[in-house]
Amino acid sequence: MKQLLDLCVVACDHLNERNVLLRLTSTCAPLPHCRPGQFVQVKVDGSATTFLRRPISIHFIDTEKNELWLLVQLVGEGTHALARLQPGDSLNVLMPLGNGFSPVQKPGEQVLLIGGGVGIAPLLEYGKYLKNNGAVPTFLLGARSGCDLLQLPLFEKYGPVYVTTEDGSQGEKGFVTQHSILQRNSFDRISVCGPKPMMMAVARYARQSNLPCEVSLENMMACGLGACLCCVEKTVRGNVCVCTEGPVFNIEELTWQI
Amino acid sequence: MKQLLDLCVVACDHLNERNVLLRLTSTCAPLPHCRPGQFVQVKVDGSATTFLRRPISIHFIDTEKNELWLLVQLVGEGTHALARLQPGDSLNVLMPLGNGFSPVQKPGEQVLLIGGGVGIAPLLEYGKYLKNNGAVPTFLLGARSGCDLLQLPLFEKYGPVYVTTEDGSQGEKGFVTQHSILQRNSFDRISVCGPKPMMMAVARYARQSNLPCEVSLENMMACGLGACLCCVEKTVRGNVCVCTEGPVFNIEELTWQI
Amino acid sequence: MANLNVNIAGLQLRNPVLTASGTFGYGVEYADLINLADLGGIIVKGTTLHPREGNDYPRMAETPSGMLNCVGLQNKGVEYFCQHIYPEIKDLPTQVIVNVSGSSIEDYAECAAHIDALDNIPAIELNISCPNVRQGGMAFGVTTEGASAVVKAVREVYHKTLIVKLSPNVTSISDIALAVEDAGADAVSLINTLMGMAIDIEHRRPKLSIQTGGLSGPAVRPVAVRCVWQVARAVHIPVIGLGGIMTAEDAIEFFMAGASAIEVGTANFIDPTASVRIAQGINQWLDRHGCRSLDEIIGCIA
Amino acid sequence: MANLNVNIAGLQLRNPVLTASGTFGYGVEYADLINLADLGGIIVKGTTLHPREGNDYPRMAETPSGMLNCVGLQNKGVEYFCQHIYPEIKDLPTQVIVNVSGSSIEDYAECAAHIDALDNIPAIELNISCPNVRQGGMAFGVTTEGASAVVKAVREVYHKTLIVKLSPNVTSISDIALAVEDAGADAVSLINTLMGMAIDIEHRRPKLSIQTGGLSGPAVRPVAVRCVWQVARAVHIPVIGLGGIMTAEDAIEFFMAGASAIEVGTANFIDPTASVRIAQGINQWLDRHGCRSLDEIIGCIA
Ligand SMILES: Cc1cc2nc3c(=O)[nH]c(=O)nc-3n(C[C@H](O)[C@H](O)[C@H](O)COP(=O)(O)OP(=O)(O)OC[C@H]3O[C@@H](n4cnc5c(N)ncnc54)[C@H](O)[C@@H]3O)c2cc1C
Ligand SMILES: Cc1cc2nc3c(=O)[nH]c(=O)nc-3n(C[C@H](O)[C@H](O)[C@H](O)COP(=O)(O)OP(=O)(O)OC[C@H]3O[C@@H](n4cnc5c(N)ncnc54)[C@H](O)[C@@H]3O)c2cc1C
Ligand SMILES: Cc1cc2nc3c(=O)[nH]c(=O)nc-3n(C[C@H](O)[C@H](O)[C@H](O)COP(=O)(O)O)c2cc1C
Ligand SMILES: Cc1cc2nc3c(=O)[nH]c(=O)nc-3n(C[C@H](O)[C@H](O)[C@H](O)COP(=O)(O)O)c2cc1C
Ligand code: FES
Ligand code: FES
Repeated sequence: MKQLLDLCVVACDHLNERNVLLRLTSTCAPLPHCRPGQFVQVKVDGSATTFLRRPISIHFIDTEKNELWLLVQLVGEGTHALARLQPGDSLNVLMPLGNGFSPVQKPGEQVLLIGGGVGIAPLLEYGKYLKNNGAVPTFLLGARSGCDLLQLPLFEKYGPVYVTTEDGSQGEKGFVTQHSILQRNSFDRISVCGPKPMMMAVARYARQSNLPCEVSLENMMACGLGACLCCVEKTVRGNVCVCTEGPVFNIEELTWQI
Repeated sequence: MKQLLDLCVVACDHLNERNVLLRLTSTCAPLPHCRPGQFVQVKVDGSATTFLRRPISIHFIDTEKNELWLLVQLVGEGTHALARLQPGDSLNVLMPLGNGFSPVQKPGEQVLLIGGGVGIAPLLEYGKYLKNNGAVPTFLLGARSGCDLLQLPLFEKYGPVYVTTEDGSQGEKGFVTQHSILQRNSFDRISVCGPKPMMMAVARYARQSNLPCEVSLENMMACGLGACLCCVEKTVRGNVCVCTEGPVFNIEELTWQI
Repeated sequence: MANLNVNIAGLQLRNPVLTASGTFGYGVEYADLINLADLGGIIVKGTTLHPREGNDYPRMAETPSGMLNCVGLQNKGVEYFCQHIYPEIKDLPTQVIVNVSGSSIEDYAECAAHIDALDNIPAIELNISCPNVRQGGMAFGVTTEGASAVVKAVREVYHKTLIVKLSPNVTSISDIALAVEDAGADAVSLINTLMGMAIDIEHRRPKLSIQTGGLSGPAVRPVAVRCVWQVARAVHIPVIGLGGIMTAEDAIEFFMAGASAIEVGTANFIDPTASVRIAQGINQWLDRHGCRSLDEIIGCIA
Repeated sequence: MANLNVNIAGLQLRNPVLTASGTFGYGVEYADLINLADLGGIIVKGTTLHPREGNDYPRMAETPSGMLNCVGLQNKGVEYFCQHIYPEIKDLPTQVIVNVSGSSIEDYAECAAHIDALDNIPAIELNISCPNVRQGGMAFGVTTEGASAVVKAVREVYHKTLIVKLSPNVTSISDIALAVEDAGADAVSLINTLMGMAIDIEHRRPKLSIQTGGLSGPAVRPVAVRCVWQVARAVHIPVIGLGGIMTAEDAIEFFMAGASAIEVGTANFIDPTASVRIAQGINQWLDRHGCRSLDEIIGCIA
C-alpha cells in the first residue's frame, strides 16, 4: 500500500562531488514493504522550479534499522536541495511506487545486473533480494572514471562485481557492453538501469544473445501514481505509464529500435 | 550612492517570538553612508511567493563594527525566512533607499519620536543622529504588551523613553496618543513610525497642537528605486513614490483625512 | 462546523471540493492515500468517443510555480469506459463526474449520450478547452459559435447536470460563458490550462513533443481568479473555479470571486492528499471566521 | 566574443537586451547600480498625450513566481516628457525608446508625433496592450481592426522605428501581429502582462485598487515563449520577446523561439543588475556553444 510519509534524515553522505547517499528513517512505524526496483517520490521544498516531486529509486532498505537509502546524483536544483539536507531534517516521501524488477524465476538462476552512473541505485536492493531468495546475481557497473564508482563494497556482499570505466582508471576500459564477462559467463537473464544509450546497447546485446532483459526507465514524472499520464512509454500495447506499469519493462514490450 | 551588496550575517537574535534583530556586516568595504529613516531592500531566497525583495528600515548603523542592524517582525514567508538566517550566511541588500527623516532644524530642538510595534525600528538610528547633532530626542514607544517592547536599553542611550502598553503591563496603559507626556512636555516637532491607525492618531494630535509632524510610511513596494510606481501615496502634489520621495512625509503633504 | 453542502444545478455535493480532470486518474489511484468519501466529487480523465493514444513523450515540463502538459486526451474510448472502468468506480463513496472531449460535434454528443445512460454518473464536464489536441478540443472553446454549437448538440442528448469547461485562451471568457449558458449549460467550470511552451536550449528543441502545452499550477492562479470573477458577474448559472489551487486559502479566493465549488488539479501531484486537506481547511476557515455556510462568502467581493 | 549587434528595422542596438517599459523608470533610477552603456537600450515608462495620475494605491500584489500591477500609466504627459525628461536622458550611453500609450487613436498619433521630433529617440514602442486603464489601452490591442487602426494612424506621423507591443490576452496573437505588420509596424514586441486578479481574503476585497491587474514575472514565461513562437512564425518583421526573463538562459529560450531581441522587466525589481547580467550571460552562452552571432540561434527550433 502506498503511503505518504514524513521521513527523518539520518545521514546525508557526500560520496563524491556529484552524488549523495541519503539515509532516511521512519520514527513511528516500520517502513512499508517495498519490492526491489520500486521508487519513491520525494518532495523538495524551497524553490519555485522544484515544485513537482522528484522520483528516486529505492537504493537499499535496511530493515533492521528501518532505513530507506536513496542514492542521488546532483543534476539540477531539486537534487542539489536534497544534498543540503541535514540529519534530523524531515523529508516527505510517497512510497513505494512502480512495479519493480522480476522476482526470482528459478532456484540458482544467474542474473546479470548492469548499472551505469546513478542507474546502479536500484540494483543494490535487487541484488540483495536475488541472493536472499536463491538466485545468483552478478554486477557489472560502468562509470566514466574510477572515482564515479559508488558503493562497490556493498554490492560485493551480494555477488561478484565487474567494472568498466571509460577512461580505464578502474576495471576494464570501455563501456559495459564491451566487458569480457559478457563473453565468458553465461547468464539466464539481464536487468539493467542507466542512461538510455547504455540501456539500448545492453538491450541489443541481450537480443542478439537471446537473453531475457529488463530495463528500468527514468521518464519524467509528475504524479508517480498513474493519474497524470505524463510519464508514458510506447509499448507493443500502446502508451503505458512508466510510474505504474514500470519503471521496469521487458525489452520485448518496448518499441525501441534496437 | 545606492549599492547592491552581499552582506554577511553576524547574528540573528530572536528577541521574542515575533521579532528578530539581524546584524549584518560588509566584509570588504565600509557600508555606504545612510541617513536615519532610510531603508534597504533585502532579497529573500527560497520561496516562490517571496520573489520580490522586502523593504526593511535601517534600525541602527554601528559604524565602528561596520554593522547594519535590521529589526524584523515576523509576519509572512519572507520575514520568517529572514529569521532563519544563521551567522555566516549571506544576504543580498540594496541600500540605502528613500529620503530619511528631517535633519536637525535648530540646536537644542526637542524632537518627540513616536514608535508603535516594529515601527520603532528606524527611530533608534534617528535618535542617535539627533543626539549626536545637538538636538534632544524623546522616545514614546507603544506596544500591545510589555514583552513586545524591544531594544529599550538602546533607546535610553539617546534620550528619555516613555512607554505605553495596551494591556498596561508596562508604562502607561493605552495608546501612545494617550500618554501623559504629550500633556506635560513641549516639543518642537514629532516623527512617527508605526501602524497606520496609530500614525493617523498622532498626526491628528500634532495638527491640533500645531506641531510639525513627519510620518514614515510602509507602502508595499516592488523596486524600491522609483522605477515601478507601485508604492505611491496620494499627496497634495499628486501620486508620489514612497520609496524615493518617502518613506518619510510631512503630514501636510499627505491627503489623509485627519 | 459550517455547512459545506453544495448544489450545482441539481448535482448534490457533500463539499465544494472536486478533483480536476486529468490530474486524479479515476480516483482509485489515490485510494491508498485519502478517503475518497471526504471529497465533494471526482472528475475523471477526459473521455472521447473513440480511443486515443495521446501525444508522444515528453508530455510534461516543469516551469516556475507551474507545469506544462500535452497529454492529449489519452483514453480508451467511451465504450471501454462504460464496460470496464465504470463498474470499478460506480460505487466510489463520492460523486463521479466524467470529463467529455471530442474532435467533432457529433463525437461530443455521441460520447455524452453513452454516459447519460450510466446511472451513477450524475454530471458531465464538457471539455471544450483542451489546448493539446490538434483538431477539436480548444477550437470549439474559443468562439461563441463553436462553443454554443457543441453545447446545444450535447444538451439534446444529455439530461443530467451539464458542466462546460472553459478555456482562458480567449479575448473574452465571459462572452464564451454567456454563449454556453444560452446554449443550455447548467454550470461552467474554469479555467482549463493556458497555452504555453518551454524550450530545452541545450538540445534546441521544445520540451514537449507537440511543441506547446497547457500551463497549470499556482503560476496561473491570478489569471484563473480573474476569469472566475469576470464570468461569475456575467452569467446566472453556477461557476466552478480552478487553476492553481494549492491551499484552502487559495480556494477561498475563488469562492470570493464568485465560484460555488472548486477543483484541485496540479496540487494532487505535489501532495496527493491536497484535495482532502483543502476541503478540511475550507471548513476550518469558515468556522474561524464565523461563517455558517459557504454562501456567506461566495461572490462577496463582486 | 560573439557578435551581439542587433538591427531591428533600422534601430541599431549594441546588444539584444532592452529594459521593459514601466520596470526601469527612465533608466537614471538604475544608474548607480549598473553601467547603462552595457545595455542594448532602455524603453522608458508609458507616456501619454495628457498627464495621468494612474490608479489608486494599492497597485501591486505578489503572486507565485510573479506579480500583479495596476499602475495605470501614471506619467506627466508627452509635453512634460519632451521639455523636462528628454533633456535628462537624451545623452544616456544607450538607445532610448519611448513607450507610447493613449486612450484614443488621435491621442496615440499626437503623442507619437511629439516624440518623432526628438532627435535622440530612434524608436517608439506602441503600447496597445495595457490591461490597466479603463478605456483605450488594451481595447485597441485585442481586435485586429483596433490594432490596425492605431498603427496606421501612428505610422502616418511617425517616421522612425515603430515597434508595436502586443497583448497576450487574445484568442489569436498571431492574427493581431499580422494586422499590425500589415498596418506598417516595423517590429512587434510581446508579451505585455496577462490580465489577473488576487484577493485579500481576510479583508474580502481585491488586492488591487481597480480589482484586476497585469501579471508579469517568471510565472508567465511559458505563455510568453509560446506567443513569441507563434508570432515569429506568422510575421516577417522582427519580434522582440519578453515575459518573465530572469536569466540569460531564459533569454536564449526567446531567441530560439524566434525573437531578435529581448526585454527584461520584473527581473529588474528582484535584481537591479539583471539586465546587464543577462546581456553578459548571453554573450557567454554563445561563446560556450561556439556561436559567432545571435543569428545562429534565432528561431532555430521553429
Ligand atoms: C523511476 C525513476 C527513478 C529514478 N531514480 C533515481 C535515483 O535513484 N537517483 C538519482 O539520482 N536520480 C534518479 N532518477 C532521476 C531523477 O528523478 C532526476 O535526476 C531528478 O528528478 C532531477 O531533478 P533536479 O531538480 O535535480 O533536476 P532538474 O532541474 O529537474 O533537471 C535537470 C536536468 O535533468 C533533466 N531531467 C530531470 N528529470 C529527468 C528525468 N526523470 N528523466 C530525464 N531527464 C530528466 C531535466 O530535463 C534537466 O535537463 C530517477 C528517475 C525516475 C523516473
Ligand atoms: C519603507 C519600509 C520600511 C519597513 N521597515 C520594516 C522594518 O524595519 N521591520 C519590519 O519588520 N518590517 C518593515 N517593513 C514592513 C515589511 O516590509 C513587511 O512586513 C514585509 O515585507 C512582509 O514580508 P513577508 O514576506 O514576511 O510577508 P508577506 O507574506 O509578504 O505579507 C504578510 C502580510 O503583510 C502584508 N504586507 C506585506 N508587506 C506590506 C507592506 N509593505 N505594507 C503593508 N502590508 C504589507 C501582506 O499583504 C500580507 O497580508 C517596512 C516596509 C516598508 C515599505
Ligand atoms: C496532466 C494534466 C492533464 C489534464 N487533462 C485534462 C483533461 O483530460 N481534461 C480537462 O478538461 N482538463 C485537463 N487538464 C486541466 C486540469 O483539469 C485543470 O483545468 C488545469 O490543470 C488547471 O488547474 P490546476 O492549476 O489546479 O491544475 C489536465 C491538466 C494536467 C496538469
Ligand atoms: C510595474 C509595471 C509597470 C508596467 N508598465 C508598463 C507600461 O507603462 N507600458 C508597457 O507597455 N508595459 C508596462 N509593463 C509591462 C512590462 O513592460 C512587460 O511587458 C511585462 O511586465 C512582462 O515582462 P516581465 O515578466 O519581464 O516583467 C509594466 C509592468 C510592470 C510590472
Ligand atoms: S507520472 Fe503521472 S502517470 Fe506516471
Ligand atoms: S517601489 Fe517601485 S517606485 Fe517605489
